[in-house]
Amino acid sequence: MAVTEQQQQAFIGKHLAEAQVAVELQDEDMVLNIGPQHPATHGTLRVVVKLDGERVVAADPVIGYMHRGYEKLTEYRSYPQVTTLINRIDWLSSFANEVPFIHAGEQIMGIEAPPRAVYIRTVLTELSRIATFLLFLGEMGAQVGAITPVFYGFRDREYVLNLIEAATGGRFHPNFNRIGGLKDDVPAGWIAETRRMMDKVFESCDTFENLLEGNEIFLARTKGIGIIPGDVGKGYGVSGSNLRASGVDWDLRRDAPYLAYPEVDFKVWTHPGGDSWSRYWVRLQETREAARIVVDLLDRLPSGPVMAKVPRIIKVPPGESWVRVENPLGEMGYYVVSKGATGPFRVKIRSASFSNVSILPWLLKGVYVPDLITILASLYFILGDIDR
Amino acid sequence: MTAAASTLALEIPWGVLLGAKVMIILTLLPLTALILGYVFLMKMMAHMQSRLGPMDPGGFHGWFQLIGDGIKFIQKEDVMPADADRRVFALAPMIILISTFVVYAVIPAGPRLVVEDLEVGIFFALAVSSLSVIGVLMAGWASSNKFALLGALRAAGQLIAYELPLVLAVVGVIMQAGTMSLQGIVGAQANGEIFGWGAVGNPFVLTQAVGFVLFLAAAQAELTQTPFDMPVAESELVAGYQVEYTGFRWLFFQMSEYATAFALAGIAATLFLGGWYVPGVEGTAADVLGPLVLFAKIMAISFVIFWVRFTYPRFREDQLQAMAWKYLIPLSLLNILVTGILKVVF
Amino acid sequence: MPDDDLTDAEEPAAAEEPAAADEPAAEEPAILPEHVGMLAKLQADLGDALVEAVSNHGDLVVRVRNDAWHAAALAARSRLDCEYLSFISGIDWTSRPDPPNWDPDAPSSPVQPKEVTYGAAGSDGRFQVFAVVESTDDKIQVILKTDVDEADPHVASWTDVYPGADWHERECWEMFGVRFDGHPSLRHIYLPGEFEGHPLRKDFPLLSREVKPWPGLVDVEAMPGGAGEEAGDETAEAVAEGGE
Amino acid sequence: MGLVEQGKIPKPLTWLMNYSRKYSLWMYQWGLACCAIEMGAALASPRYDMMRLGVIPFPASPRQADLIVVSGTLTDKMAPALKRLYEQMPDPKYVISMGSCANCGGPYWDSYSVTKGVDQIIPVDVYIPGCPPRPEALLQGVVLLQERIQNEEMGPRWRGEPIIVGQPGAHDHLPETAVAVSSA
Repeated sequence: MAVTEQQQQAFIGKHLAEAQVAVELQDEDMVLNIGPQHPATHGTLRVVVKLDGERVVAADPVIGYMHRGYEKLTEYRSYPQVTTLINRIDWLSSFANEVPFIHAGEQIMGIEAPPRAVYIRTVLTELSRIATFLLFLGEMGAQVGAITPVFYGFRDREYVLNLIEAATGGRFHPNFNRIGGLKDDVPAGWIAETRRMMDKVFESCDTFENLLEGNEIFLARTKGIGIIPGDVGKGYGVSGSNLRASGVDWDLRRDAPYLAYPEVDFKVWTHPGGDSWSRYWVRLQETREAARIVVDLLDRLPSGPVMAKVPRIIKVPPGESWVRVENPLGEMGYYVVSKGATGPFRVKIRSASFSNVSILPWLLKGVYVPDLITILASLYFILGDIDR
Repeated sequence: MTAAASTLALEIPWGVLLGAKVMIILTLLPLTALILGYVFLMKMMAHMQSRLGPMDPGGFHGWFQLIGDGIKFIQKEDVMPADADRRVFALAPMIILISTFVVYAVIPAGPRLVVEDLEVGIFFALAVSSLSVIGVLMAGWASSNKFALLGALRAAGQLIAYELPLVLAVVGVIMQAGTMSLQGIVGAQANGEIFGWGAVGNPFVLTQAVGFVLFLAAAQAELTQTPFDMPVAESELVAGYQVEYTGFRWLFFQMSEYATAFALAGIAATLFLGGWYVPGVEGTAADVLGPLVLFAKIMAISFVIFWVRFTYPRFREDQLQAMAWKYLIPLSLLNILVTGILKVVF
Repeated sequence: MPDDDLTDAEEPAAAEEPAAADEPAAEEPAILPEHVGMLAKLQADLGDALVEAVSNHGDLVVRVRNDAWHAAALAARSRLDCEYLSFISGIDWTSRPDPPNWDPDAPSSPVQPKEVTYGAAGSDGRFQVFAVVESTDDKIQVILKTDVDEADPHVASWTDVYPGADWHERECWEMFGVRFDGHPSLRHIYLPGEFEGHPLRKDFPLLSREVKPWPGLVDVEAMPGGAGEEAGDETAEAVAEGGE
Repeated sequence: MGLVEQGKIPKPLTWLMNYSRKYSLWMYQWGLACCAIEMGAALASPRYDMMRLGVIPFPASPRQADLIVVSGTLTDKMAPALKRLYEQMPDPKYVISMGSCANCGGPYWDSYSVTKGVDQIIPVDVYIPGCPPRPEALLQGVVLLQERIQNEEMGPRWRGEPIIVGQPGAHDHLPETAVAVSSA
């Protein structure tokens, strides 16, 4: 992992020189255009790769096929409308998307959500983390060729979606957060049901572990593939599980506490490997950890209201605020600038996948085409989160 | 039908007989492909994934699914890429289908139930089944698509690498049976003895267990099924060499894939599990029971093939080659050596 | 969020006043104690190129001169150990010209104030480029800002300091038209190559909005038993949720 | 073939051919945004299991597909690719537009980069509203499409004429719901 500054600069310099010319190439090299619609890119990423046989000489990811102009659209919308919209950035963990934006608004307004709301937010954030990672665990198998895990991933994810739906009314895009709290309290019986479902989550984690971890082929396909040294990852802004899998002990839930995380005792999993296998392993452990956090929080759920006193029409006073949180995919942040209107003046959305994927030109150099697929799968990005 | 054809051979003109044989295989080929596809691809896979698989088509557990697929693919537009080498493009699926088709001719299903009992049956079967490489290469090249070309080259490399362990795994059986005729091998297993005890015969799986496993592994690769499905790897090469094929041409690919699976399972059942032979049943009764027994064995072997297919991730190209050259081939050579020594000793 | 107090909310109002290019701490938004050391380190490297610094909601915001943008990155990276680049982006501080059919009374159409004001740490022009860098070891972050000339928007590229700046700068160029000197290739990143204009500039019109400010309004029905502002707001929110 | 083009084929044969097409919808997954995950859930989640209806999600290549489900936001940058891909599919082919974005732009109706509706690019057979539609909605969309296919006449299809929903005459026999929802 120890990469000196000089080495890193050399890497970067080379990549910058080469990655740019990937599109115009000589005749002897084969140029393969993977995507924008390709089974491996789960969405609309396009990777133009220059091949020498099956080895990638240079790769140039082309993004923007899912660019919807979020930052412009937020300028035309009121705060509740923006909340609706930003559910759809990282569509696998919509609830977690809302939290930082709502926080930014609350911060500028100087409002605090009641403790019960904070706890429920935390629980729901962790539930969306579980839902996201369960899909990842299955998807990872599918991308290296094992079809069955993805079905298990979808099956077990359904349990968690049910919980989110029962609490928020939205299976996919809850739009449950309000500035000052939550739209509603959780329904009766939800807590007991959630506890029961967490047992299922532990079970399915074991299933994935059994299916893939002991599998020689899976190990051969993922170990040592796509190594991101921690220093390089940081320079590219790689965050979340991807960075923790490179041995960087950094989790915003612990290091920049928000929600109810300071009151929970949880372990931040890291793995020194930095390869695809480490990323898989870290996410597997984090799924379990998230389930533990949920159970822990449910035991101590405070009572009280779920909504602070806020005016009916939200007008955020002038000011600006930068809030970043640890989303399932990594560091997600909103830089909200308000000028006192019913809508934000400017929202800069810092999404995790954008930075996570920006390392691809560096990472994909010299790998085989099958490894490219493994790397893409293990980085785990959501196209909406890249392009916004 | 086959029985009738064989017994009445003297009275039927040669041309009619050949026609009848071709017709029989032509019916068998899609039928077996259908059965494997439906039972394993549609239903078994679904149940392994805690799903149901097709239920609506046909009303009862989706039995109509693959028949419907067949009729539908015939109705589809026949698209040929503008840059394709048209003749080669059209010929490729035929060659693959024919290579499967001919294998069917030598697999015995009963004492008299065999289309052609060749002296060099097993040799012939393995030789023609490797013809499919040419079809694959033709398909990949003619499609004028980079994914297809990559897939075809992967397939060619893989099929050639695994042809060797496939043949070498069989050599042990041939040595033990002392014949290359498939009927002869069934006979040898029926009359064979294990350590002097011959009540149930000697299915070679008992003495050639290593060969059996090697054969299955190599067959898996021949079929380009997971974990050796690099040539058609969906998440990488979209559909590999088949990427540009539509309608009935693609149907041929699919059909030959499953028919080949059936054929290779049939060869494995014949070589290692005793084929159609049922202890104590002879004559016409064996002609009736034999196909059933053989079918059951084939299904059992196919089950394993597809089980692995739906469970395992796939190898990378270099790992796959390493597996063939570093493990399977030396192991099969060792198997031959040991078989030879034992053959001489006992 | 929970550790924020109400006084924090007041401070941007102060920072909003026209930017004065002198040292901070003249106004009440004092530098938080934990930021003093960080600021001193940056100050040592940047000297008078550091225009203004404030603590905003617990984050240190530092504005540097345009020509010191690259030096600021180096300083943050070497002095503060901020190896992690969160993002680079821009902001257009001018107010948006309202579309022709814009209804300022419609609750779903936020109307921004017309006068041009600036945010934390001020600005002296229309465009600003800002970035967040973090240190994963020391768990600190700095928000760096710099002003960009409106007529010829350009600033130094960070690609040689943070490799990840590559894509962020391409995005910023595409969205605001800010050139990054020294960037290896400023190409379109999100939009097709033939796209014209820079969408995040405030004067870039959304054509659909020009035609019809808010299509959801046709669906609004009077709330039973409710009239006035409250009901109107609720309806608008319901429309926003239902329509999207 | 001439007979088919004139629409003169025996009823049982028409029935069989339609029935086969209806229950053999090989589906190309054009997963774009949020809806793609719901489409994935409809296919892969045992609770929905779209394969029950004879929708086979295997083909990775459009050449082998009959049905394309456009699920999610189509951007102007992506639109040419969709057009091209649709043209690569062999006839007869069907399109389901899943979700508000694919139907009309949805929440991005005022965006500068989003195509406001897939039907500007390719003809659509069934529209499924929702943001995203639940997997059940996609199942119903498939069932509606199947009803249409079952009642299809071979003649126009083989002549390559576009089938227009709601056109008087050709599709009067369709169930009310099919027309209503598919043109909603």
